[in-house]
Amino acid sequence: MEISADLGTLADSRQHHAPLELPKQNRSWLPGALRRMVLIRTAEDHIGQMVTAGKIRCPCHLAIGQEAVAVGVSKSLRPTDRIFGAHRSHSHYLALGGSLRALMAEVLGKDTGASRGMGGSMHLIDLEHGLRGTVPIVGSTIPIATGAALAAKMDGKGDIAVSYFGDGATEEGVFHESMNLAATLRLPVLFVCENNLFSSHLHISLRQPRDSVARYATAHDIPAVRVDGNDVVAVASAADEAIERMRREPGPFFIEAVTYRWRGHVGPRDDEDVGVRRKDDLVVWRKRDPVQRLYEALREAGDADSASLELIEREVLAEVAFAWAQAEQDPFPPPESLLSRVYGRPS
Amino acid sequence: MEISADLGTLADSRQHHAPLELPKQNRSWLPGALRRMVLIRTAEDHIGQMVTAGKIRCPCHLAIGQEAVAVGVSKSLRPTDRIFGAHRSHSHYLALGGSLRALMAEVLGKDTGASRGMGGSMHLIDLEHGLRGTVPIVGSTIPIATGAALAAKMDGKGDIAVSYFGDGATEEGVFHESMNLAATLRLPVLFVCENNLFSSHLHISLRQPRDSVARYATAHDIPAVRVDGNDVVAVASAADEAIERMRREPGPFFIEAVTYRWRGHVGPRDDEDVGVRRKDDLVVWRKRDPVQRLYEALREAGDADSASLELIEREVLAEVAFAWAQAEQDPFPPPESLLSRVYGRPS
Amino acid sequence: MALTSYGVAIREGFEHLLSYHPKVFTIGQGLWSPWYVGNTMTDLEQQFGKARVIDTPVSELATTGAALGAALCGYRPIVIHPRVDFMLLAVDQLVTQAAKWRYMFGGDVAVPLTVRAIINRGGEQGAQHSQALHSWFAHIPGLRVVMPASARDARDLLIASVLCDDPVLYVDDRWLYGIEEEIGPPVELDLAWEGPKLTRSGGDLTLVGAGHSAWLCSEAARALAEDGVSCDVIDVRVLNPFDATLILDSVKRTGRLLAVDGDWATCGFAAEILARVAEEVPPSLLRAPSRRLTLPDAPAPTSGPLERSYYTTVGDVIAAARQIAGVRGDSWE
Amino acid sequence: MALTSYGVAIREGFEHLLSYHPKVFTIGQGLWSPWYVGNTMTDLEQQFGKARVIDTPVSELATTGAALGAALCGYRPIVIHPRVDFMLLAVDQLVTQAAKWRYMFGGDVAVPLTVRAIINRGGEQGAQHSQALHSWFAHIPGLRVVMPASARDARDLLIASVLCDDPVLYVDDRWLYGIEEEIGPPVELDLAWEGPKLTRSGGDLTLVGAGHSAWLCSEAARALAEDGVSCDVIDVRVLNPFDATLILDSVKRTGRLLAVDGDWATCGFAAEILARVAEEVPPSLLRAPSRRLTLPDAPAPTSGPLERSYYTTVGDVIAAARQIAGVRGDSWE
Ligand SMILES: Cc1ncc(C[n+]2csc(CCOP(=O)(O)OP(=O)(O)O)c2C)c(N)n1
Ligand SMILES: Cc1ncc(C[n+]2csc(CCOP(=O)(O)OP(=O)(O)O)c2C)c(N)n1
Ligand SMILES: [Mg+2]
Ligand SMILES: [Mg+2]
Repeated sequence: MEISADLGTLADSRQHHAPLELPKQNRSWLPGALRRMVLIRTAEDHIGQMVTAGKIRCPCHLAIGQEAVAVGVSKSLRPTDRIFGAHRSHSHYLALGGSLRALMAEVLGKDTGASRGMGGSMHLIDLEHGLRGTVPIVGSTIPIATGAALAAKMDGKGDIAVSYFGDGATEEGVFHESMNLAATLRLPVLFVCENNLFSSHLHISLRQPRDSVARYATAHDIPAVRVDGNDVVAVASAADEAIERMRREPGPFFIEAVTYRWRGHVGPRDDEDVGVRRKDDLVVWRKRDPVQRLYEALREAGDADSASLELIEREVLAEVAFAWAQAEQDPFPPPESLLSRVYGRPS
Repeated sequence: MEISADLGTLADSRQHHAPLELPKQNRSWLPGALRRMVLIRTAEDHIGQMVTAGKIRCPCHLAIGQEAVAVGVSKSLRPTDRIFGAHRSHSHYLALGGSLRALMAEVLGKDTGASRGMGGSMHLIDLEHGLRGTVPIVGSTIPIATGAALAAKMDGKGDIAVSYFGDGATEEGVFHESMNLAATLRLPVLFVCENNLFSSHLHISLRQPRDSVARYATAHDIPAVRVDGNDVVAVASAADEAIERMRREPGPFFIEAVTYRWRGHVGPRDDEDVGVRRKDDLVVWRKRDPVQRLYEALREAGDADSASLELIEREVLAEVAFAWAQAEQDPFPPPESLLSRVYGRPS
Repeated sequence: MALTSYGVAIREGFEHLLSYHPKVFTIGQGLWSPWYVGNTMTDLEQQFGKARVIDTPVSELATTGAALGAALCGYRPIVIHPRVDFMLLAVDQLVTQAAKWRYMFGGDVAVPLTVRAIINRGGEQGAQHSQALHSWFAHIPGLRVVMPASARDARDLLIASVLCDDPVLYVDDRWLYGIEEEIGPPVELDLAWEGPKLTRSGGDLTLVGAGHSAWLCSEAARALAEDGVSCDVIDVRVLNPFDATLILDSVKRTGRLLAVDGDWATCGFAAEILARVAEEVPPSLLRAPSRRLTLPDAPAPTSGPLERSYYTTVGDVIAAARQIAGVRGDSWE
Repeated sequence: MALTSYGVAIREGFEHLLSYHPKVFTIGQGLWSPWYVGNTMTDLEQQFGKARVIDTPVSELATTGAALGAALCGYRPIVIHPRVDFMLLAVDQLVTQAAKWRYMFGGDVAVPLTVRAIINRGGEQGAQHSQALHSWFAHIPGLRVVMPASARDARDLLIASVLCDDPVLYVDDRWLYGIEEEIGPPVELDLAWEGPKLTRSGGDLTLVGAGHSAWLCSEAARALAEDGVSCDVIDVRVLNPFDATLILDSVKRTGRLLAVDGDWATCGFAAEILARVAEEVPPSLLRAPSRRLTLPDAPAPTSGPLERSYYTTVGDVIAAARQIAGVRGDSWE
């Protein structure tokens, strides 16, 4: 499968603003997807505010603007799949159905948190929904997901692994080692690169000779597609197809989802003053809003209107506020957990 | 520059046995190249015998069968270039003009060795001829050569760096990191992969999904060519062209030279019993002999005959024997060098 | 009863694990080679199939990470690094991922990953093919570190490592592959209860070492006994978490400590042994300053004569022990 | 005279090096960012150009190797790793290549490479964004390891590191960026002659630490002095090669040692200090068992209350010092 080395119009912030093109059939999941995206945005916005307010201290990397990727990919996943993320993984966690309260408790360092307060925003786990872990060492979960795919293949039940990572992670050698391993052993791992054009303050043009990373998959003989990462329909249909195939016949697949983050690298600010072209671009990129574009398409199709959207927003806001309130009340881990959680208990 | 992902006929041991096609012009270097290849083969053969005899104890990885690569590449190099090798680098050292006696002394652990007896076969250096170091951690000199190219670019004198490595090294992540760095910073590093189809006991088909590695260069936007690594003329002309261009306009280049080692992974035995297809293939591969093919072409062109070849062989054998005899007499490093060579002397 | 060598005992450990524990598999470089890892895994791929005995590309970091991923999904993988030196490319996965995974995710996630690294040195291989560095890994909370010194431990501690729900670094040493003993049938130990062992008792001096250094200590103690110097010998076996109780009790009795270690001195495992004693044994009980015998402060040289002086020998241990015990030559000081 | 902070002093070091030494350049992640490395390199790329202040892809191993390659060709590069944790991906280049390069090639090749790694922790960043691990690197022969504890050293030891012909790991700590002192103009020291410094004299107890731990020791000693406990304080400054002379002399006088270190205990730098004392100070001169104060044996937690109890405070140092000196509360025992 050949794929061009450049993003083309997907890198142009002035394009792809129109409402999504909806599928002809199987549209029933779309209102749910809209709600999930609103939930991610609202939850992350709340987290951002709480960082500003000084109530959250751990570093939080927000995925606002990138909601469609995780929501689109998660549509075809099942709880026995094995999903891994990185430092910017609230969206992966929530898209899979992770508990809001456990997320809020985790960023607050509470014992009821997803990782029992031991990990914070950058270390989320939710075994019930298949999320096996997210960690902030760039690229580090790529081989781990690859090994989870090896386990899935050995299990022989058609489960797959998903590795979410950013464009920056493609500069780590382990990304290539993992792709070669997956290609050689034919492991069912879905590599999902959220190419948001930035690694921290640096635009991809300052870090790589070309702006699309799918070319690496091609080199490793891994089939790849590139999609508009702000189009949940496009993401879901690419993921659908890939995953169905992987379940039947184990082997790796690569999705490059082109997107953009609205907030700064870390925390709620928008880093307008940082890096190339960010200030001018950001305004335009906001017009490629994954939530708005889906909503408008649904409205045009008669499946949503401003009242239904407002209702979703209101309900989600309440959910987030309630989860937060609960989490705030929750206890911190007991002092002995400092030492008691290092090793397993002897039998 | 597009290049196919497979080696095609170059991977077929039954092909490419014919005498080389000689260039129409500028042939004066060819007798020298023949002599250099005979020298490498003879020296390594001697080293192999001395390993068997128990006179050499350090691990020696022989490049017999691969002589044309280093000799072809070295033709266009100059002493201010910066060359790096790996564990199988006697050929790189000798092709650049390194002292035979210092090589023999090094494998014997003598103070007169290339690395003063501190490194053995796997650690050769010869600053006079541009060899900056060879080390056995697979892939490790690739970024080092890349940095030497950065220095060359800063120097602004048209010098380049050369990184020799094997097909196995392309599985190390650092290979990819280095290519991306070289491509992004436009560094004059010539990546030379000696694809001998094996990494230790494993054929490339068991380690990678495709048998040609130039596809990785393409992914990193680095121009690449693939050549018959047992054709010194083809190697030299590819290197010539690349190097000339790199001196004018700094930037990386990639040469995949397809070849085969006649001996085992380490030491003088031939590993016939090891790995896929090796036993049957080896016999056939010997017919793609880089020395013989050049000699036959020169003979057909009237530039050599059996007498002149014999003379070369006799002279070279004497040179090797003499260097060995000298090296055997040479002293070991003094006992204090165990501790005195760790740090530089304070000023 | 038949004698089994350390190398063959390791293979027996693999055979036991692969036979009785379907979730065990092994992955790494050289597994389909007749020579890469000595005689410790010969023909396993033929016995158990290439799906469970996986040879890999030259990709230490991804291979280690992949094994971690499989461990998180219920398998018990054993990663093979034929040299410690190569494993250094995988430090991130071992130290920053595996060792911390359970903790970062709340304490309940099992991480049944075993990484086997081989110390392979001597033979003029030089600085990049000689490192030990077990001290580094013993430094890391969350990572269990095991170094067998006997054939039985080579087998049974391998089995215990793989059956443990924490990540374990198992370090064996090629210099021990030839030692032999009767080892009986395999035993499934709980690694959490394993620790240092007193392998010989004596009142004049405490000798402590792990892996090959424990062997040096035993050999030296045997020779010293003939000279009238009697030693406690402690084989550390498990370097992390490190339980020094046995060593402390011994030094309280003997008043003299010699720690032997095949790693460098500064911040090395021998330093840890001395530090524990310094903290816990009242100075009044010490009859001599403690001492360590380690590698010299240099990378490994290749040149034969230098290499011979680089590594600690039984003779070096004997000489140091005599000195601490106050014996000069054959007579007491 | 004006006070200069540790963070600004580092920047002065860079400014001096880039101004007066044309072969110096710096490369690493975050160099064109206003926040990545605190205030220690602000706008250097504007002042000296992006050809000498190079921001890089996320490729720690290749970046470090590339700097080594440039160092072998006559440059004096400074690699920046904004966190020690990230540098672990580059261990092969630092430890197996750079540290051994001179030796492996006969002793005459200069390797003027400086790697700067920042300890950046606290703030609930968690286990993967909190490691120190200077003990690991102090373990490696051939690698000089420097940890400045004062603003002047932050600048002048950086300069000395870069002008040294051996590879140097320079470790600074974000927790020190705010401390201030008068530092005068830059000085070009020869790193080979630099080592531990006595920063305070007192007879009851020897306090030793490096980097932030040296600062903890000073602060504690000041408070202890008010209580009538007088301490020698030794700032280690250079961890490898480690010259313990000053520490040994001090402990011979005080008879009491407390080593404070911001790394883990087992095989950590505090163990090395205790080991040196155990080897060289006759037990008869010790008035109490030596002690170390280090991180607990766990990865860094994120949760606020746990994190607060994880890191050593001035109060912890004071309490331990009192205990060793035999002081309970405000009265002697
Ligand atoms: C090994 C490593 N190097 C550097 C960093 C610092 N860092 C944290 S996030 C990040 C950017 C990663 O960019 P990308 O992968 O594109 O993810 P994004 O932030 O855009 O979601 C970097 C460099 C790190 N965490 N780990
Ligand atoms: C990092 C590392 N991993 C593994 C090895 C063991 N090893 C030594 S040479 C070699 C094969 C390398 O193959 P290739 O790069 O193709 O070179 P060739 O031997 O064919 O010349 C391997 C795996 C090593 N030296 N370093
Ligand atoms: Mg990104
Ligand atoms: Mg090869």
